Amino acid sequence: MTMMTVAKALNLALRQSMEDDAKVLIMGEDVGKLGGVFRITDGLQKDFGEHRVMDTPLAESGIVGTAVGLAMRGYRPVVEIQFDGFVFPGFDQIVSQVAKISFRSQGAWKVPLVIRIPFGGGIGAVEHHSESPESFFCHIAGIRVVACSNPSDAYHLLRQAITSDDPVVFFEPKRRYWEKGEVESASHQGDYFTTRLRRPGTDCTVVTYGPSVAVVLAAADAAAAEGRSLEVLDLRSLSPLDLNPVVESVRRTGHLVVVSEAPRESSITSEVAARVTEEAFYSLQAPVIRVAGYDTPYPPSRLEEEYLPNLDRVLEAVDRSMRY
Amino acid sequence: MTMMTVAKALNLALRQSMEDDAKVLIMGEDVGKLGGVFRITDGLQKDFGEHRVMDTPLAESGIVGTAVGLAMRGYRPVVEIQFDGFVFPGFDQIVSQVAKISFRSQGAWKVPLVIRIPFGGGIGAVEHHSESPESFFCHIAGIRVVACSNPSDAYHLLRQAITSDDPVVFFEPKRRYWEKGEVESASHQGDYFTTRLRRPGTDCTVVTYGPSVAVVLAAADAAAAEGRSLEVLDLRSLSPLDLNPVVESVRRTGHLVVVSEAPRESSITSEVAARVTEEAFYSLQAPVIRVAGYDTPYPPSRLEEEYLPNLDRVLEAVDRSMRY
Amino acid sequence: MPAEQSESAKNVRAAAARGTAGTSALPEPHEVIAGLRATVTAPGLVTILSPEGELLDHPDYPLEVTPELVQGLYRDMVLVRRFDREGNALQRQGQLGLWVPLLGQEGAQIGAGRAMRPLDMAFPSYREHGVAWCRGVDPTDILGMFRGIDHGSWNPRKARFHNYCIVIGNQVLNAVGYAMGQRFDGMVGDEQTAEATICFFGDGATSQGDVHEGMVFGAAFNAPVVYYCQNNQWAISEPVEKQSRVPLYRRAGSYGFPGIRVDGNDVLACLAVTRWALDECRTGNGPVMIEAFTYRMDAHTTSDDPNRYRNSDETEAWKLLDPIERVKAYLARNGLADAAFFDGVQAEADELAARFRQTCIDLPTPEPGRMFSHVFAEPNPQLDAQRAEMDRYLAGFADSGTVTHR
Amino acid sequence: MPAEQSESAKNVRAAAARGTAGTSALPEPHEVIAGLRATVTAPGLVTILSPEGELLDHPDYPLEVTPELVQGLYRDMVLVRRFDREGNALQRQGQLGLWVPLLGQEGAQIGAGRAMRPLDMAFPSYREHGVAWCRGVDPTDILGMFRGIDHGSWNPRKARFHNYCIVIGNQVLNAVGYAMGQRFDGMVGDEQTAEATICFFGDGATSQGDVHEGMVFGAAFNAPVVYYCQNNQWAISEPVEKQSRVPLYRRAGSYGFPGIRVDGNDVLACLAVTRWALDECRTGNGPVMIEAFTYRMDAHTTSDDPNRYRNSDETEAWKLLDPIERVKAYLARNGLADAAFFDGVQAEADELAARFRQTCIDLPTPEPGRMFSHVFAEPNPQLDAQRAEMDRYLAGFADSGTVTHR
Ligand SMILES: Cc1ncc(C[n+]2csc(CCOP(=O)(O)OP(=O)(O)O)c2C)c(N)n1
Ligand SMILES: Cc1ncc(C[n+]2csc(CCOP(=O)(O)OP(=O)(O)O)c2C)c(N)n1
Ligand SMILES: [Mg+2]
Ligand SMILES: [Mg+2]
Repeated sequence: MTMMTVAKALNLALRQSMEDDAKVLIMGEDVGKLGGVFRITDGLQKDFGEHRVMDTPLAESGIVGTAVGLAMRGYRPVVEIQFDGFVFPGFDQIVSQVAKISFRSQGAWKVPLVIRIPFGGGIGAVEHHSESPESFFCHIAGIRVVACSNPSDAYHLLRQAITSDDPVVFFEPKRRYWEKGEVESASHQGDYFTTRLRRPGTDCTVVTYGPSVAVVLAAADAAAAEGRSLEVLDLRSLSPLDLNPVVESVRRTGHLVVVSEAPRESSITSEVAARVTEEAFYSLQAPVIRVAGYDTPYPPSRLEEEYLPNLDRVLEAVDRSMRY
Repeated sequence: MTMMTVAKALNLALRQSMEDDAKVLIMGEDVGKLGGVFRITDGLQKDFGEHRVMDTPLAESGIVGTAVGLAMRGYRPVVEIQFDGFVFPGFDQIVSQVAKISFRSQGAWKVPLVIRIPFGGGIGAVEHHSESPESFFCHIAGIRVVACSNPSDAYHLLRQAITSDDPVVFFEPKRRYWEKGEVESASHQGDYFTTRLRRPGTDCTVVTYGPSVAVVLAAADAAAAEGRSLEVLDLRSLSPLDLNPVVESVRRTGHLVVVSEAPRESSITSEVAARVTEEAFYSLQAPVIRVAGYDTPYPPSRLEEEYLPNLDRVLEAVDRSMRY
Repeated sequence: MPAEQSESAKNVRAAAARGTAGTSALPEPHEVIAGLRATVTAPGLVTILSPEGELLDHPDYPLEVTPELVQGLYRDMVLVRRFDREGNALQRQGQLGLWVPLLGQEGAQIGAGRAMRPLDMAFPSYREHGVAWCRGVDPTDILGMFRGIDHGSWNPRKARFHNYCIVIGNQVLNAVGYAMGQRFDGMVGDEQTAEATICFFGDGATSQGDVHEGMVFGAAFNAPVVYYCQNNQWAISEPVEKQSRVPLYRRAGSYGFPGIRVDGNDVLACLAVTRWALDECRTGNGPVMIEAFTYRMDAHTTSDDPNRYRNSDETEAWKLLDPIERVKAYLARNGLADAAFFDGVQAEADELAARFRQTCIDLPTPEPGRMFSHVFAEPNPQLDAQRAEMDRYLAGFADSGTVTHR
Repeated sequence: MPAEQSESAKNVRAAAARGTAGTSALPEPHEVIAGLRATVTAPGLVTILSPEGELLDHPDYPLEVTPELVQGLYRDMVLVRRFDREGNALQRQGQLGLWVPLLGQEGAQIGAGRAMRPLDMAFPSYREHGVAWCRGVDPTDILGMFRGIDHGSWNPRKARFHNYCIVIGNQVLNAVGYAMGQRFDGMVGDEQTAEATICFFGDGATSQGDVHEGMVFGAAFNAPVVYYCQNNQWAISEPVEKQSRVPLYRRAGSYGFPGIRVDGNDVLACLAVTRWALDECRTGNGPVMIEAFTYRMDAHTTSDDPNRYRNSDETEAWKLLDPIERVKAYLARNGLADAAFFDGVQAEADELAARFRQTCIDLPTPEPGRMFSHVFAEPNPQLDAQRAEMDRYLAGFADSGTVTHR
């Protein structure tokens, strides 16, 4: 057990993955000498060389598309997208190749590729630097989508993503990069692509992931102070969803609130609400309530606190569910 | 009232829009002499000239990105994407510019742009030619998404899309292009970006759009023969959703089935299920049941009938809902 | 008569050239830099075997032209053309949903395909049946995707020939990445073990961002990759003028690697130039771009109707530049092959076509479950559940007898 | 002393050039075709005012150099640099979330900006504060996005200066489309009414597919657009060598339009070349590409730390090529401006900086409702409902007094 930040845990996971498997490569913009704009790849080029930690030309389709070819050749590229808003030039390669090559080739090719994306708001950034595009990827058949919320999961989810033979889009909660937590760094084993109980409770289930986990846990504390017991679940795997723990929880609490920074319409929160309602219809004493970003472009940062789900909006949603 | 195919109705809408407004332009691959691979722009270049009906270089980001600039300049470009699977190279321009320019410029620019996309399966085509990507667009804040299901709506929805000052992604049910229906072609007026009742019923509400409308109507006939009355609604506007008619219907029937060819996960069917459950919780006697594409890449065409929602799967879902 | 024919052929050639933008400005010599080494590309179209079947050897791209070599290339082209025509016929007869004809591009494809070594890797677009043939892919394996039973029948890893790529341009980036991997694996430099990659795309594809980025990345990482652009003058209904003002091979110079324009209907020139380019890559001087100047003699696909956008004299003109006829003329005129040889190849072609047709008709429709296999390499409970859902549903009908469809 | 300095400066210049890939192969003359007309681009870097302040006029890009002109350009550059520095300071003091410095690129931006006519349209990237200045955008309007109160404060339609574009490359396609519109509107040809468009992007941006497609479309539609690439040698931490083996201006030739490399630290050369390029576009010979060879003297943004990836001698070397110093030297040495002038400009700069700072601090935070405005031009009930939802929610707290946040 050692205390470290989310950023450090990711860096450690990359380092150990590269030590364990010479086929693991890192590619992206400014990932070399600079160590990435968030320093997640800090020191790796120095220690593993320019052939394993590659600064690429400035083109996301090129980064993803060449990583696909490297994966076919037997490498395990870990691609860094500099910010959430800049993954879209690479979207076509992800939809048309990354997600389909195994299916098209009837398994002749595997695409063991990890696409790391710092996501979410709350850092006072300019346009395109605070988005939550995960739902787009959850709708793509043929790729896995995961998100971490703390140092330990950052480490273990990334190590699992890199060893996975499937392509994984890996979301990192950028506003949590510098938050500390304990990490069992000795080594990685076990399946972390599962929903994780963060806090047991009895009155209302709250499901979330990524940067909002801390928000929801804070809300649970506040609720507890008011004598209300929230059960908090962290999805971790956004696609495929591991819903059984959620359904099981809702069967006990009868109430579900889903929290995410992403715009609400046709999103992962829609999917969780629809699926849980399908599977726990008679247990639900209120409709699933969603606390999410509004269906607007991400606002100027001076307004992001009004845009982002916060403790109060979560509690207000829980109230609505309980009062329903 | 004249009988015409969906294809002809779209062609007529384009022609009349170009006659009414000299700023309307058509751009795309093979839209000129060839009239598009589906002949939707047939004859338009001959009659309106190469400056108003433009064959573009083969690049979707280029097509969408230059159309944005033309829209800023006061034109009303109608862009044709040749097949659903080929919109993704243009996805970045749609997410980052088309959807955000009005917001970014605080309304100084409007982007009156229409992006036409033939979508859906059932035509025995090769890979990338049968996809249903509408859910990706429904998750983008700042654009409107509509889909037509018959000649009359094809005509009126397209005319409304072209006169709209907002960007509209316009989905055309390619396997219905040659189906005939009556069109009030005299002129266009009224708001068609609304949910439309296709068939009144009392036992179960079935909501769908685009190519599946005909499937659901056939199912409703079959159900009627068995003495079961289905109410069929056609969304037409996929984003924003016009849900009041759906909620009102569900309050009467107590049952809702949502039908779409698109993969199920984090999709428009998730959104409809989640929203209607939020708004008609106590009226629902069963969870909203979705009949959709599976969460796999679109299969080889010999398997598409197993993949696509068909009459039997719709009826089976209605049974499940009623039996629930 | 030969002289006269040769004369008219020359005019025709000029006419055909005029009719195409590739030559809106006729190619001139220009300097490019491959890695640190300067190379001068050939002035104009590289030709070794003229349309009239005259052998002119080329200083920069020497080729040892043996009768066996030319006979082999002739046989390749005839067989490939034969099953290509059969593919068209099968589509017309409803046995295939679609066919993408290569008619007219046999020289460009066989020349490139035969220049490859066993360890080289190829990333095709969707029209490279001739290259598939050279890679040892059984022609009947091309039928699967066009009959709608799969999206790719052959094992691309074993054949070292990737599955067909339909989204224009995507494969170029994948090819560059693969070539980067060849370099990282140390497979560049050693004459014996060296590997290279070649990717195929069309004139229209050059407009796509992915093709540009593929060239940027290839140059940045000194990837051993050959960009093989078959400029067949058309992107469905759009002539190459819509894509570019100047010859496409010139793109190479702006990225700092050699670009060569070759007569795509001259199988010997395509072979020689591609061999040179692959060798350049193997010795560490990649990338290289080749523009094979050829013509799409048939429709874009069986769904297309070229009469709507191009007139027949253009096609007629190009007929005189046929890639097979010139080889036949050369073999015959120089007594390098007799009637028995030509008949033999023809008979072989007819057999192949018959097998091609029969195999097509016999192709089994896959089980619906196929839809769920290989979506992921690792277990996926969500998909398993959906598969079970489908099985239950289909079983239901199996009991009740029939399945009705829309 | 001057001679000596000029000598050392020359060496430094050479050194600086060597240190940058732009010149991995020094520019040589090469032919390109703009529309139907051939143009020869200048051999090497176009310079009119040497780093030592010597005026050398250029045959291809004549410029009438009046004292007023040079004084004006000097003033522009000094004022722009001054508020740029103030922007950095404001960020350091927590008044701005971010600032993107233009330090070192004043010559490239003022030269281009002053070459524009009122009706011309500009599409910037995110660093073009100097061009904004020339377009009459008040510098304080640039503060909004960096303070997080909006994504764009000025009216891009009125200023004929588009809002800043952050997604690399996107704006190039939008600019080409706008220029196509200028052409369709008949705004090309007539010396009086003609319009043109100029778009700005960096060396790193040249790798993006959108920039390529922008050049393909511009050429295909003969768009009156100038592609103005400020090659400041760095894309954050990546030197231009990572993007290209050869000088960037050469890209132009491969699309069939002229490409010119200009000394980006020479405001007179940038003015003359951009004027020529815009005139070419106005008279129907567009597009034209310009590579302004300059240097990013400061960090990429205030969030960046250049010490991690480049060493100071490179920066020191470029200091001697400063775009303002050479103009000052020219004005002073030739007695075209006296101390009063220089002091006046300095005073004006300080006033501007003070106003810039005060306005920044006074900028009001917008109402939360702003979030929902202008998302759509037409009514949208779904958004109205969400807005009402938010208002109800906020009102709730207004009553109960406080709003707590994570
Ligand atoms: C991204 C994308 N856009 C559009 C299409 C539709 N399409 C298929 S082939 C083709 C023309 C390709 O022309 P070219 O690159 O010259 O290759 P050719 O077919 O002539 O061999 C088009 C537009 C596609 N497959 N992919
Ligand atoms: C599509 C995209 N990818 C990545 C980024 C992050 N990013 C911002 S600026 C920059 C470097 C740009 O370099 P260059 O084009 O040379 O312009 P400069 O900043 O030097 O003016 C990068 C990678 C972005 N804004 N957009
Ligand atoms: Mg072609
Ligand atoms: Mg730069």
